[in-house]
Amino acid sequence: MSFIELSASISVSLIGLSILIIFIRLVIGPSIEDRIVALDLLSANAIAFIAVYSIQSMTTTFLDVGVILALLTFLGTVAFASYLERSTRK
Amino acid sequence: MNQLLLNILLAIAWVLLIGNVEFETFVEGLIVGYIILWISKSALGGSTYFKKIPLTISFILYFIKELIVANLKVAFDIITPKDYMKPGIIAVPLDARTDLEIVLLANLLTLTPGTLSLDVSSDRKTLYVHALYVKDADSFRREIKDGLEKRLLEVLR
Amino acid sequence: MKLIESITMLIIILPIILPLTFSVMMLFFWKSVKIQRALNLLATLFSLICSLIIFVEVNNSGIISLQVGGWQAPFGISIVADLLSSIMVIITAVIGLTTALFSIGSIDESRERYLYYPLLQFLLMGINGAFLTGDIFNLYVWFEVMLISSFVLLSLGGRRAQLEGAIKYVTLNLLSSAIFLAAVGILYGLAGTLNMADVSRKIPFIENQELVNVVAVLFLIAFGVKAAIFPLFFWLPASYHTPPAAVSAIFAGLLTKVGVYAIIRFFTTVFIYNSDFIKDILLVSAALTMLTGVLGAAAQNNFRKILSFHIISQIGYMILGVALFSPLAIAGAIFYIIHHIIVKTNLFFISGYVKKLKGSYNLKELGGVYKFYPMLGLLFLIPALSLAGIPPLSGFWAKFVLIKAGLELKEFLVVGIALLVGLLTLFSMTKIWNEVFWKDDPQNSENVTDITYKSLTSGKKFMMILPIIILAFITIVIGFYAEPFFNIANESAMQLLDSSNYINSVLGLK
Amino acid sequence: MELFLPVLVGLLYAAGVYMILRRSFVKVILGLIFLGHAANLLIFTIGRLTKAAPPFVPSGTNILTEPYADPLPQALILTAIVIGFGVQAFAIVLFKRAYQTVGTDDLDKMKSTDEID
Amino acid sequence: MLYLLIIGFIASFSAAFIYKPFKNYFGWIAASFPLFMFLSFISRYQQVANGEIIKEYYEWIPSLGINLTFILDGLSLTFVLIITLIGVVVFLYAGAYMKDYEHTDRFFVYIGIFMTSMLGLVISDNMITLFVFWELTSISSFMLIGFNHHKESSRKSALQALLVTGSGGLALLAGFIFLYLITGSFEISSLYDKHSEIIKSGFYSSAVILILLGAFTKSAQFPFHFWLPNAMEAPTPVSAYLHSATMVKAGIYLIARLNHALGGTELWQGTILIFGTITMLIAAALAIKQTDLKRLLAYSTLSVLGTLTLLIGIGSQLAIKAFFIYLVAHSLYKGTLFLVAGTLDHSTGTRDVHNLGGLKKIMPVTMATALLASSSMMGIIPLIGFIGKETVYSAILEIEYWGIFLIIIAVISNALIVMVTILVGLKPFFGKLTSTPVAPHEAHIKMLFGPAILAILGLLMGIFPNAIIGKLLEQSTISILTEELGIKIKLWHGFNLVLLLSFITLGLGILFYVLRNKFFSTIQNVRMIKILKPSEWYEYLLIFLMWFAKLQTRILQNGYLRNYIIFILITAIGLASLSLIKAITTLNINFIPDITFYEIAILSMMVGATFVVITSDSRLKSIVAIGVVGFTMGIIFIIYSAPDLALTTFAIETLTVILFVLVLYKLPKYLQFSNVIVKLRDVIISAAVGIFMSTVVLYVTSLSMQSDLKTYFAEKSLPEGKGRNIVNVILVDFRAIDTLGEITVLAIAAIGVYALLKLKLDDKGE
Amino acid sequence: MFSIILSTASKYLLPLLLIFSFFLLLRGHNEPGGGFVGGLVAAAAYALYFIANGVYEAEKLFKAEPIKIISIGLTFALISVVPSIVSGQTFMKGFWLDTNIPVIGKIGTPLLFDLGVYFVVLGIALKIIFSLAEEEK
Amino acid sequence: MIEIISGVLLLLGSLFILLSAIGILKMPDLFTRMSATTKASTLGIGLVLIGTAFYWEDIGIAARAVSIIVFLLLTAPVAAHIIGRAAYFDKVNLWEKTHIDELKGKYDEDSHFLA
Ligand code: NA
Ligand code: NA
Repeated sequence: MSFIELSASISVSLIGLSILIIFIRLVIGPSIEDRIVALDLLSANAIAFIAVYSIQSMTTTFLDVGVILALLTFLGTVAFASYLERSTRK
Repeated sequence: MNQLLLNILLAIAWVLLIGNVEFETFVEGLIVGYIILWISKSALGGSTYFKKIPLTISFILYFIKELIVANLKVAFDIITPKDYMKPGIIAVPLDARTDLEIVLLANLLTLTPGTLSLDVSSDRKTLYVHALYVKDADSFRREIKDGLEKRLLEVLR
Repeated sequence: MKLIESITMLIIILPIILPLTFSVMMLFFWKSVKIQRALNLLATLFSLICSLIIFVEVNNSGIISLQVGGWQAPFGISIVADLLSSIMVIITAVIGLTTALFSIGSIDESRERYLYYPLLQFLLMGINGAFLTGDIFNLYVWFEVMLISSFVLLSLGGRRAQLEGAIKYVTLNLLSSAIFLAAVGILYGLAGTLNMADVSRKIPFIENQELVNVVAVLFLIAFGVKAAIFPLFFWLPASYHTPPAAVSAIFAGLLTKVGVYAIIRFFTTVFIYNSDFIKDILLVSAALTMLTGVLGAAAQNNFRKILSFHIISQIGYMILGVALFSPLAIAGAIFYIIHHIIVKTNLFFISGYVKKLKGSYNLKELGGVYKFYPMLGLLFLIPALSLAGIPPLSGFWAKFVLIKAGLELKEFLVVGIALLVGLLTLFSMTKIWNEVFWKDDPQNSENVTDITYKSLTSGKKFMMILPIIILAFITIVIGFYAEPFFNIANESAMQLLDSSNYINSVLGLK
Repeated sequence: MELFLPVLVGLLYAAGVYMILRRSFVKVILGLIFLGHAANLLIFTIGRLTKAAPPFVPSGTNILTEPYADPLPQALILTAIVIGFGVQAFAIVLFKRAYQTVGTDDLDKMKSTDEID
Repeated sequence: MLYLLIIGFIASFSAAFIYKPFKNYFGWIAASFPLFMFLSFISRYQQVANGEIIKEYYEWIPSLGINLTFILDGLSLTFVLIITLIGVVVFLYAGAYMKDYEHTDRFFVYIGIFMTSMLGLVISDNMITLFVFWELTSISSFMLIGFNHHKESSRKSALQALLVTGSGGLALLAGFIFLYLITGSFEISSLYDKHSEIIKSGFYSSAVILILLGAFTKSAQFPFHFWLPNAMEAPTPVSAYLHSATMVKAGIYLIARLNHALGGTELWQGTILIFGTITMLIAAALAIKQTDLKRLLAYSTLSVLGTLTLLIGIGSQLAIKAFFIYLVAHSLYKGTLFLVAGTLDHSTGTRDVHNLGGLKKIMPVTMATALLASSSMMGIIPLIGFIGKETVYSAILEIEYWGIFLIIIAVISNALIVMVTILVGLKPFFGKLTSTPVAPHEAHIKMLFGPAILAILGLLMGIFPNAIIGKLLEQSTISILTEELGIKIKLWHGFNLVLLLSFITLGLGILFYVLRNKFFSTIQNVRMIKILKPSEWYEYLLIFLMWFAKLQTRILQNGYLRNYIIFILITAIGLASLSLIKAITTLNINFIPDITFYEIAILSMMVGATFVVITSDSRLKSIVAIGVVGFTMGIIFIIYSAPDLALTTFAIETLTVILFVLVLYKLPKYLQFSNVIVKLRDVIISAAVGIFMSTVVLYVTSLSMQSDLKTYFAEKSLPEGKGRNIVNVILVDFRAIDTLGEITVLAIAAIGVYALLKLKLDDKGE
Repeated sequence: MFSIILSTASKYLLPLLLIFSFFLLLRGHNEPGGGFVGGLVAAAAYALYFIANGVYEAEKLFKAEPIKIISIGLTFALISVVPSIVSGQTFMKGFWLDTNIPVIGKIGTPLLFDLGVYFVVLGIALKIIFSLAEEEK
Repeated sequence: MIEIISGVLLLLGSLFILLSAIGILKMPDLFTRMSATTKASTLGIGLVLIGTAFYWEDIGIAARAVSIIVFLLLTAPVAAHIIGRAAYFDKVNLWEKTHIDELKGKYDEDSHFLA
């Protein structure tokens, strides 16, 4: 196993671990905003995962997905936040 | 003028996205960019920017330095069990006037670990910032105004 | 020369593409209701012509198949017209045309402005697609086109009953789609192909034939929901009486029959029908479908609710034909489909006409129609008695063939049920007749009509009565001139039971 | 032999079924979304799985050689996802309108069309 | 003959158009129609009398063995002549009687159709063609019985008649098909030489029972007799026509017609005999209680129908002779008496026998007619009725063992009929003049002419029986028994036992009449236990039917969406699992648990998010969680080589979230509706579905799959599809038509959302 | 909701996202992407703009009636089959120009079809979002 | 050499990512969590992406990596801002040690107008 392979594996494991940790926050909340932040962070982690996975799997086609993911996550977060904001307005 | 600049920027973005640094791609990017700008023309109000390239570069370097320092600071707080934080929400009066100035400032503040821009007052004169380490409100305000805001406005004006 | 060849090949895809093209044209003219009406009428007329040409072609020179995009089967998608498909496409066109007419007369302008006509064409597109496709996944797509257009047509107007009905309709149909999709997936996992002819060829080579049965059952359930057989029919009575009459009518005529068509197609062309298990399921379901449907109708006091439950009951007969699976029985089922579509659509039209006339669908509030509108009464009797199987109308021959087939195969119990249900159908139809036509108007024995009816122009009234006359005429023609219709049904049954022609035509063998 | 995706398929189906059996229509919609995911994952899994070999013809070659993932289930799922989205969008709005009209999201309050009159 | 029928139908419909302009003398016009038919058919009399059987054949649905075959033999011609002759009288009568009714034009349409159908029925040789006309008579009589449809009782009676005869009709159809299955033909005439084949067949008894069911319901045999008195709701000409001469005789006709093919067995003869006897007696007995002229006649008709059936059941030459004479006699006098009853009703405004009396001076012609017909009905010499009754008694007396028993029943029944005759035909004219709702007056000539003719015909036939009907009788018997009849009809057989019986009958009848008057109030108070009355069975059956229909509809179509879903799912999973279990036993696969770290991560995310969605008490939380599910799906797609799918999933998930957010804005909090038991049930159902699906996927993927498609796409995508992204090439080229459908779905969905949100019609109407 | 920060950001993100959506559309035949995802990204861009600036601003920016966009998309899809019919080929047979254009590669009817998909998706997403947003006002 | 740079960047990046994950779990309230996560994860992902770009030595990949980074830098603070703002309206509890709140009472409850 070359250094890059090793570091990619470690990296994937660390990201996976992070995802699980963040997921705990997503489940426990307590506020909906906490969950949104967690979801946001999850998808950021997914981008990192995609990047490392492209090295592991020796294919680059996945990176485009990362770009989209970044964009869409932002959009989702904005939508949620705007919903929350409006639902508190009278 | 502004439009042209944006158009060229879009064309460059295009070339980068395609990953094919050729003249044809650039022309293509110009055309696509033009269409995009034409579609979204009313979205962009007029404002001037990208004048002081050297200032910009030095600003970016400053910001990266801040970013790393602050990151380490927060990281330390995260990995050590004890919390050193003294958080607070501070109102920072703004010298920045245009939307772009305000937004850039707010966003850069947010990007810097330890601070988070919560909102801009409706008259656009006050920025409310949540910060992790606030000894007292006034010194915090000064820190921002003399640090990030001043440097940013230098670049932008 | 090449162009002409291409157009003759093109003809079998036109029933799908024409409605789409016209819908798009209508969307461009979406501000003008008048243009939309005209375009809609034109579209249905063209479709009718196309469908007739297809039928003649198929009847003369056998099964036609088109490999879309020039990708040979089973790699691309095949569009296939055999006799059954082309018959179904013709009826669809007839119903499309009559519904177009009836809509002009009866649909309120606000609905017209909210793209009623394009939706109608989309619906027809989906139905024709389902009849013509030779690809299992493509069938799923057309089902969805059909479903979503029906969802929209059902809820268009947004009245409370419409919405409540639509919720059940939508949910249960989506459930069936989910089962369908799962079945498609599993079938691909087993056979590695989606082309019906190819699947049919590959199935015998699948290692585990019992798994094939699992898929067959899933398809049966998915189509059974669409066909509204027992115990999967609940969405139908919950919703069919809620939209405007024209919409109810086209739904009643066509939608469930697409499910029946799919069952016939799958259990003749795709699967080899040799499982007693499937046969038992179908027989039991047929019997219970007939019974529960007709009993449901007996319990109702609403013109359209009675008619809705009768759809279910009648579907039972068609399923009976499939279950019996002799050439005669399949022919009977096909004949039944033809007859039923025409008759059921017409009854819904008539209910709509009565509604315009008297402002209600409730039998208790209706009455006195025969006294003042004897022609309408007569026009009701034709489809109603046909539905009840009174000779020599179309429904009699349909039932006759099935009963004969059932007795031949010694399925006495189910034949007995079929006969009993025929009687109960007669009971329901006379109930409507007694309450709506014979009884005096409970409010007033004078000739009182609803305000909406008074405000209708004679042109609109004509547009409503014309399709009723057309369909009644067809019912009579099928009844008195049943031989050619039965022969065609017979031939298509033969074609279905010997699927080698289908397979060869699609896969370009021989 | 992958065990974990078949288990996931079952999980998604179970969740979908459980949710569409609720009385609140928002939950029913969530159930339908689950069922959509379940069906997609089912097709994906049952079409056989291949890791790290997307069905793209690499530049410089004319045809793709094994191993590569079967592109057909992917295309089917794509179509199914999109169709599912259209249908779901309609369903969501339908439920909203029903809520506006009936005044509750309790499906048990929406039985009027099944009553015998 | 086909053309005559077609002309008949056209003529019937034309009544709707020509009635109004010729209203005042429409009776004559209308009567010319059956007269024309009568003349057309009687022109064939000589041929038929000479033993010729006239046949016509037209193809109809040859592939099903159904053709328009018509046959005119003695039996058919007899019926044809009765139908048309009485038709002439009734049509003429109706022209006057119906004048003040609304929609008389419609009346003539129905009765015309009825007559034509009846003609079709008796001349059809093909069973299915016969059946077509059989049902047409049911439908047209439905319209006639319910002619006064503003009255609920009319509608009910019409429905009752239709349902009873209709159910019999369906049985009849099945019976015919059984006969077809035995013989391979629907032609009745083809059955002549297949008698032994038929009675040996396993289908024989089914065929007999079903066909008799049809015949018995139509001819109102016990226990289906109740519809006929109720059908008296119809205007009198209808009663006179349908219930004396035509419709109710259809069943009798059918039994006679099929006797040669099905007869000769105990089943056939015995059943007919028993039901005929029961009907004969019970109907006559039930007449005692009646006071309405028409209902009295109706019950007597029932009794006669029973007698006719009984005669075929006896099946001897003499019985058939009796059958034939009695049939003709009854048609004549019963038609007359019905019309007389109508005339009385018309002239006095009442049909209650107790309110009628002493009309002889006011209505002399009617009285004369009634007297003549009554004499025939009572079997007084020299009318045809006398011959009829004599022959009937003779035929019964021929029977061994049971003859005595039967003759007693026959005498009692006939005595009761005598009583009815006195009540209907004599009482109204004699005794004291009673006051009636309308001042009595003699009826219009059109209403007198026809009945009088019929009555006189009855006399003539009695005096010259052989000359008028002898030949026809012979030919009819051949049709029924396929053997020649050696007996001539005679009016006078001398003094013998039968004549004695006739006198006893008369005497007994008068006795009954006297007793009836004496004990009238007692009789009226005799209530039959409801459960014993077949008419109550009908009512109970209807009530039960409605109760059961409502019950099953409430259970099945109960309005609860989730119950519907449960039904569907349990059916699906139940049936599919049955197959799956068989599949599993034939499979064996090995699992190699090989789970990587990120698979654990994905699995736990999926499980966790699913759990959150299910248990969440807030909408937004569920939406976030379902977002995670979608997000995890995307990751799975990335891991397993589907970047396009991942892209699409992420995009769709985001849009769905936006949609939810826009829609759910301002919806109230979740409510917790379900209790623990319901939740447990749902958990079990969903677990079953989940386990089933998992198992199917596991087992299918354990099989090997060789897909030609996969390689084909890989090879053709770039060279012919010009794209490296094979999934996209499939979408826009290989399977572009799928995508076309897909974008159509989207377009429709958008229109739907738009229309739903914008178009909000109020809840009035629709 | 109005926020200067979001509103300003959305104005700069809009063209960026749109160009990205074109990119996805055109590259889709060879790389991940295609008309569907492209259309969705474009719709997402407008959705973002709408959330940040309100439906009024969004509709001012996006002047075309979304149903027209849908119609245009469907029309493209239909036009893409015309060459196959006119030239007497099998229905929907793909037609390709010989010239190689950068980024896109070859141009042919399937791409026109994909463009149709792009517009339909864009149109429906906008129609749905705008209808819902107007409903709330 | 490039592989080593790339590997180091991957490791460093994923460490920062892990850090932000721990942060979001550990920090006491929403605002402090956002402070911790927005930056650390952006930095971490940036490093991983640069590492990946180095590994592939391909301008197209690099362009994608850069676009993602730029995009994240543009959007992350905006997202944090609107969530924070929404949370403030939503009355999400501040940590008890938050000693200054100059925003308190500045919002108009109905119109969300900020003085
Ligand atoms: Na194609
Ligand atoms: Na697609």
